[in-house]
Amino acid sequence: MFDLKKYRKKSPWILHYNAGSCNGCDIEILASLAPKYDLERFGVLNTGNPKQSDVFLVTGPVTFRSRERLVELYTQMPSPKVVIAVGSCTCSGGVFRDMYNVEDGIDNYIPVDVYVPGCASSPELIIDGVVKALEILEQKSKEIELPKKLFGTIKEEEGVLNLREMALSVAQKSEQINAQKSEQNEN
Amino acid sequence: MFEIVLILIAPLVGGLMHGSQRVIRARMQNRQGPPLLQPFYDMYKLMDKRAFIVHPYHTILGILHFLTLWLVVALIILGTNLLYVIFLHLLATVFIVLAGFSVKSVFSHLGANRELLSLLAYEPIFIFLATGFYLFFGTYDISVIRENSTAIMTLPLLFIAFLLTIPLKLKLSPFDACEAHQEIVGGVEVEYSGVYFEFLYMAKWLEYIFVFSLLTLFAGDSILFAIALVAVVFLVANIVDNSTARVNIQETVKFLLIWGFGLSILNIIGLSFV
Amino acid sequence: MSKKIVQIPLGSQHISLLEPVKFKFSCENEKIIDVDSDVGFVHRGIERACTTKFKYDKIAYVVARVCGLCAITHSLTYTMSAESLLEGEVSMKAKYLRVLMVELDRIHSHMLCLSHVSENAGYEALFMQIMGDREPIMNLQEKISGNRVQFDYIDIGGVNRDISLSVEDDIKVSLKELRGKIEDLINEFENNYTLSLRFKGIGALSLKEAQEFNALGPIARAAGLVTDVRSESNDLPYSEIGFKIVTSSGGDIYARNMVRLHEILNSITMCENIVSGIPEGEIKTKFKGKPNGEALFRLEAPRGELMYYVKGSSKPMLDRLRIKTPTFASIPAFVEIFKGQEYANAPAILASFDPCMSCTAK
Amino acid sequence: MSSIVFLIFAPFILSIFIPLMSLKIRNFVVITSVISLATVAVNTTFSSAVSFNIPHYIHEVLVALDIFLLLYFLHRGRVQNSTLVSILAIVQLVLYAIVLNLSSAQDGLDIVVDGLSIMMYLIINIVGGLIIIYALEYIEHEDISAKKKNIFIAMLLFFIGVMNALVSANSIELFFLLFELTTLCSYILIGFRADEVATQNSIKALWMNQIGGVAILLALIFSITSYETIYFSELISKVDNTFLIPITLLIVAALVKGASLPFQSWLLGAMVAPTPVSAILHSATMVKIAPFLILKLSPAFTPFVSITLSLFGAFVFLVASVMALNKDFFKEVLGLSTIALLALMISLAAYGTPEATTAAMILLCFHAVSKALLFLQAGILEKNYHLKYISDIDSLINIAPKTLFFIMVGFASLTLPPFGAFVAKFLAITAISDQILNNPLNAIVLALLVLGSVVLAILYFKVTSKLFTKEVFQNFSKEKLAWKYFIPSFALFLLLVAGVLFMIDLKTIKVYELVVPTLLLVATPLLFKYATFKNTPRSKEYNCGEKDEFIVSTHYYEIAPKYLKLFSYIAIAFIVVLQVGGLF
Amino acid sequence: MKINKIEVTLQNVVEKITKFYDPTTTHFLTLNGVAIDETKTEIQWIFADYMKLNDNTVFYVVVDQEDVVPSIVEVIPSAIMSQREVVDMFGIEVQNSAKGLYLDEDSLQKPLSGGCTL
Amino acid sequence: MSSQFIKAFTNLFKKPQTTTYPQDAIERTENYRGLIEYTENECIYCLKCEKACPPGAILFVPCEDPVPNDKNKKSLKYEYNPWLCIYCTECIRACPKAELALTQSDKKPQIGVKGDRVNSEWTILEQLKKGV
Repeated sequence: MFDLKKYRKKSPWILHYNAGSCNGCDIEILASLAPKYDLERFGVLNTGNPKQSDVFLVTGPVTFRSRERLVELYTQMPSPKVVIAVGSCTCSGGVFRDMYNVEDGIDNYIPVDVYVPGCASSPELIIDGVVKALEILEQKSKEIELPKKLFGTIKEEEGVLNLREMALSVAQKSEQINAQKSEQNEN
Repeated sequence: MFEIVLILIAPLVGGLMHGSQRVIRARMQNRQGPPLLQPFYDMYKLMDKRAFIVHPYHTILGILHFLTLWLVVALIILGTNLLYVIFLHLLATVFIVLAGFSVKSVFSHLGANRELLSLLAYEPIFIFLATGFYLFFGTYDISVIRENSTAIMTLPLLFIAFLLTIPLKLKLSPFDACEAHQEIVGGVEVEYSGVYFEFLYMAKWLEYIFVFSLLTLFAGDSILFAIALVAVVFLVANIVDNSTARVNIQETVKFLLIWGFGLSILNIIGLSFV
Repeated sequence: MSKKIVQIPLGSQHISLLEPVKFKFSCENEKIIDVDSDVGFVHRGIERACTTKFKYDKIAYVVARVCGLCAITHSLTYTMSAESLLEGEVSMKAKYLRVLMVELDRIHSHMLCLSHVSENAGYEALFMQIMGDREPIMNLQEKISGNRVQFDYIDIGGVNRDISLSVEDDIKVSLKELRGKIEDLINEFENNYTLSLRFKGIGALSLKEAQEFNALGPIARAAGLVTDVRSESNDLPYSEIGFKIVTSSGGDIYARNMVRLHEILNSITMCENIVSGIPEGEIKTKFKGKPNGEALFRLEAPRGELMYYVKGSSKPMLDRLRIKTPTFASIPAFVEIFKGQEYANAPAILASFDPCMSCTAK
Repeated sequence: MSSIVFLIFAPFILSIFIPLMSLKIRNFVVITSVISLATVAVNTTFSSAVSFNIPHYIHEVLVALDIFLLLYFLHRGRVQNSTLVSILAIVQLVLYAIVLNLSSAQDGLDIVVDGLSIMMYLIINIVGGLIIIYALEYIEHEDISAKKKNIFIAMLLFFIGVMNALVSANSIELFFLLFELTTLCSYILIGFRADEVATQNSIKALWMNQIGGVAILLALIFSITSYETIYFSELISKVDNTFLIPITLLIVAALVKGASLPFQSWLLGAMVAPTPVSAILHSATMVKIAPFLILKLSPAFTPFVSITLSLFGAFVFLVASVMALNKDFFKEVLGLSTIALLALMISLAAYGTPEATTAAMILLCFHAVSKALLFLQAGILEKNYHLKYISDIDSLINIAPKTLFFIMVGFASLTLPPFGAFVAKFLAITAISDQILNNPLNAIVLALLVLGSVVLAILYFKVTSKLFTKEVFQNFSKEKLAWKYFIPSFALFLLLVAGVLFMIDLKTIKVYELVVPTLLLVATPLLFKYATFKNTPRSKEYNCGEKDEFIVSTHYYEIAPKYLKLFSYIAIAFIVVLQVGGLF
Repeated sequence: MKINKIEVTLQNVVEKITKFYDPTTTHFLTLNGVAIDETKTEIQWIFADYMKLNDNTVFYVVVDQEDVVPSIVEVIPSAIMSQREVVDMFGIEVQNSAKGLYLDEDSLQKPLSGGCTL
Repeated sequence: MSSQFIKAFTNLFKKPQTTTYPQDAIERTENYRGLIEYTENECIYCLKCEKACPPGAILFVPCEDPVPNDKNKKSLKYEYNPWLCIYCTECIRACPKAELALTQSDKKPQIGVKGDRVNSEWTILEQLKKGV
């Protein structure tokens, strides 16, 4: 009848998670929802609920304690989804790069689609990022995207698609590949 | 025939009202806001999304909630028994409350519980509304109520009481504790996603139709008056939404029981002296 | 009966939170009876990085990233403590400009807090209104420092950018407009019935508790505890520009809001005074030597007292940098206040503390 | 007439022989007799009204039996050290002596079977019979000797016989005897487990019910002295608007049996008994005396008594519903909702208008069926899954889908369309609304009724929703139910469904209004069973990104004890007002 | 700002602080540690007076890795957070203070102590 | 409450405060801190900016075919990561030929997508630098 895909970019609902940022970017996200920049004119709603979100706005360089939460929230988001890394430290660690409790950017954990630079990213850049993300969102397939790493255990279950289980198997596989690679390097 | 078309497009009309409500809210907050058709874009997007479910019962109950609500709206449009419609609406609430409690999620539980408590706030007023019309017209039939002249002069307090329930039903401030996005992340709808969330989303639109079609009963047979009533009440509800904070659920129930229900009783008692 | 307990999480991700902090409320119905908190989500290891990774003259930029909201106070406190270990004198103009920026930052931070409180109390329109009113201040900050949030304005020896005449005029105009808006807000916070239901008497901290838990900043002042570091030190020219301590009583959310609103008014006055009386001089002077010895500095950040302890031994790397942030001290007080409150009020109470978790965990 | 005699005497005779039988024979005999009782009860609906006198010599036997019974109570009071029981027994003995002195040989009809009695027969024998079949299985899981098990079954049968007699009695004197016999039955059954709590509660039930006995005897004395009759039919036709005290005293007796406030504690204490006892007390027997008696007496009410009683009933309805909200013990919740609904029936019956009476009667029937169904499930939960408290019942849908289904139907049938209770409430609202223009106080009754039914609805959904709560990954298991558990439950379910058809016949509500919700309710379990969403991915619940498990639970609603006391005082005040109203 | 440094011992620190601390006029700022060398750490209890110009009081003691620092939570309840922080950061045991305020199991342990090298 | 009532109502007829950003550009302030721009010919390869940069967003990595510049004795190549830069302008203050070799433009940085040299590729450069 008509292409549903084009409506994806008309109604992106966002989920915001702070994975250890200085909250400079967070207040700018808040500011971009406020009257001056008003993200809602693009149909953006800040749902705060991973299950109903399409756009994952992450700030912060991923501290050790927030790793698992980040991945947990990511797996709870239904595809198609895009991840926006807001701020320098989210993209690459920024000024926190190489600090001992920091994992240098979220793309070590989850696949990132859009990197928004700036410290702190201004609302202008955030809007740019969201607009860019919407273009990417429109192209995405409905395939389940899995995080790059996963922690913790899962519950055994048969007969239904258990997302955590799938993600874990992917994570284990990638770990195995990494281990093989490092062995080869040593040899 | 006209009725059937009306029933079929009821969710769409509700969607339009929801859209315009979002636009008006944005304007009242001094910002541009989403396009008018935003709810429909949301709907298409949700259709396109892959959905996660928690367990099938939860999902089924959500869908049943939507269907029951549509049925309620259909029965109102067809002009059946008002009291019966209100009880059937209770059934719709039951489904959503059961759905909320059926998952082991804290926020869903909190939301469902608030939903139950809010039942205590609005259901008595609705039943008294039916009673008021019954005493005035001698019947519960909506079609009869629609064919006679307006009852608003005889039931002014009931009308006010009914107005008080509107923010509660439409999840508008100050009585939006059931949804309370900042506290319980949407309450019962928190565990729905994708196309299954759409049913809940559209159920919200149907609530608009439900509430406003009950409101038009006060207008009697005058269509112009009905439209004016809906427009004014819609605007006032939005203004109130944008000038009040959310009061918590206990206060809501207390306020509606004392003021809303109290006024309804007064009006009914008053009828016997007239 | 343990059967009746409900556990409600607030965080680490929650719509009402800007930062990751985890509270696990054990509730009876919705009444909180016990609180379990975890505040370590944002720990990045800045204190260590400042002694191993960055030289003393870069640290001002690093510590600014401890917290985006009070970034300027962080860099200023560090800079002042480092300057006290070096040889040199900061010009009066630089001091004035520093205070101007700190006070503008306080205005925007307080306004953000107020808007966040009203958002968490379910008053979206007021949130939007305050955020809209806050934009001119953000604009001013961008005009002065070039960035809206992380100003990177203060460096050892002075400030990085001069202020032009046109910006001065802008500041005057914007602040004048803002004063009227703030007065409207005070009226709204005082008189809106639904807001008073959510704020008055909720989340109260008594004076005794405030002293016992060493609460600081607006929280303490709202409880009637007279403390403000701005009057406890004479390193910055606060006494010359019309600083006044704002206190209130009651210690509830309403009192905290009132303290913030009146502090904004006071900050506006101070900024206006600064802009009309900036002395002539260099914006930056050269400082000599490497930091040597111990220094301890305190400054009033928007959330309360901020303390830096710096120890150096004539090397480019410091020996120790200790940051004590305002929120860090208040966490035991938070936990105490939550007990006995309704969960429905918890997000608003939390926001009214204006907690800064990235400060806390560093 | 023969069928009536059969209904009354067959259970008595059987109950004498059952203790002597072996297990298999007992089961066979009980089941056949229950079926025949039910058949006969159904048969009575086709016969016209019956009335007859019992022979004179049986009268003498009955008087002796009565005195013996009262002496037994006195004895129990002394054995159990309960002064209240003893005193009340003595008072009754004295009053009974006065009655015997006053009443010369009267020539009225001792047994009158009217439509109301026939309806009660149906409830007692069908619902009660099903409960007895259920009890056959239930009692086998009880840790007692075979002989005691037999006695238990015998007592239940005996109880049914007593009830059958009670609803056909026209003589107040005979009614008194039967009333005391139900007291005796409940006393023995509540104390059946013979532990300390059971004994205490049985004594409590005994003395409270004896108050009812005292009230009847007083009523009898007034009736004889003022109106010179000991028959209900004559009393009702003769009674004078200015002196209503016999009627109001009989109302007190009804309130005692109906466990209305302030007498609610005996019925709640009855929870310690084995579940079939609760089931039979709550649905088919005992408490149903209350609305039955009010329905019987309502033609004699003055408007004052009528409005006071309906206000009182509506008040108790609301208060009991509110009290039920904070209870965690499943049977207690059911018990309080019984009290509430009985009060509603009383309230409606007090109006005496045709619509109100119809509503009360529909409620009476369907409440019996629904409550029986629910109590049976409570017993199954207790015996099969060791679940007694609502807060323990998680994911019942996976463990016990059949039981859950019956519980759901039970609760739904008490409030939702298309079931009988809904139609009754619908009628009730209409009936009371009709009265509002006559007397504004009826608006208060309506308000209380509406509030109460919303509170009850909240209660039911709160409880049922707890049963649904389920984790994401949990397997569905098949439930095995013993046939003696399943058949009665299923039969009761069929009765509820048949009730819907009956409602169509009633024509107060349109057909589609019943069909539409029926379809929805039928669709629900079918969807639950067949829509499995196999290929949709599952994800865990949203817990703010945390992975910990959080304790979730439905809310409870505490009412302060001082309010409970206040409610009791208000209830007592109502009763006093009622008596005063009877005097003038 | 001026610092008044007062040396104490692990034994008498609680007593001295109890004597010094008056909640109506003074507040506790923080518990600070400064690594002196690989094993020795200086522990500082920092106080400041309300509304007094440039007044800071520091109680300090030099401790070894193995020493147990007494807890002052009894006197100053708000000290609990900074005590937990010191436990995490320096690996020094403080009475009745739990580990794990900031650091997870697999992150770098006692990062600020003298013995820690990355 | 009443003042807010009126405000909500009058706002309905006012022009909203919202900018029309993606369609119309936002006005830049004079101090705007945008992208750091580098002019290869002017550079004297003193590496002061590299040392001054707090996050290390400027790297001079060894390369095989550098742009011909006689100051570039170690054959280094300027690399800049806008997704790591914190825009503090410290490099420009450190630069001896500020405004010539290294300038702060008022261009805003570009939004990165997959495949841009944001993180893992930048790590390779860093390792290359360390190797020298």
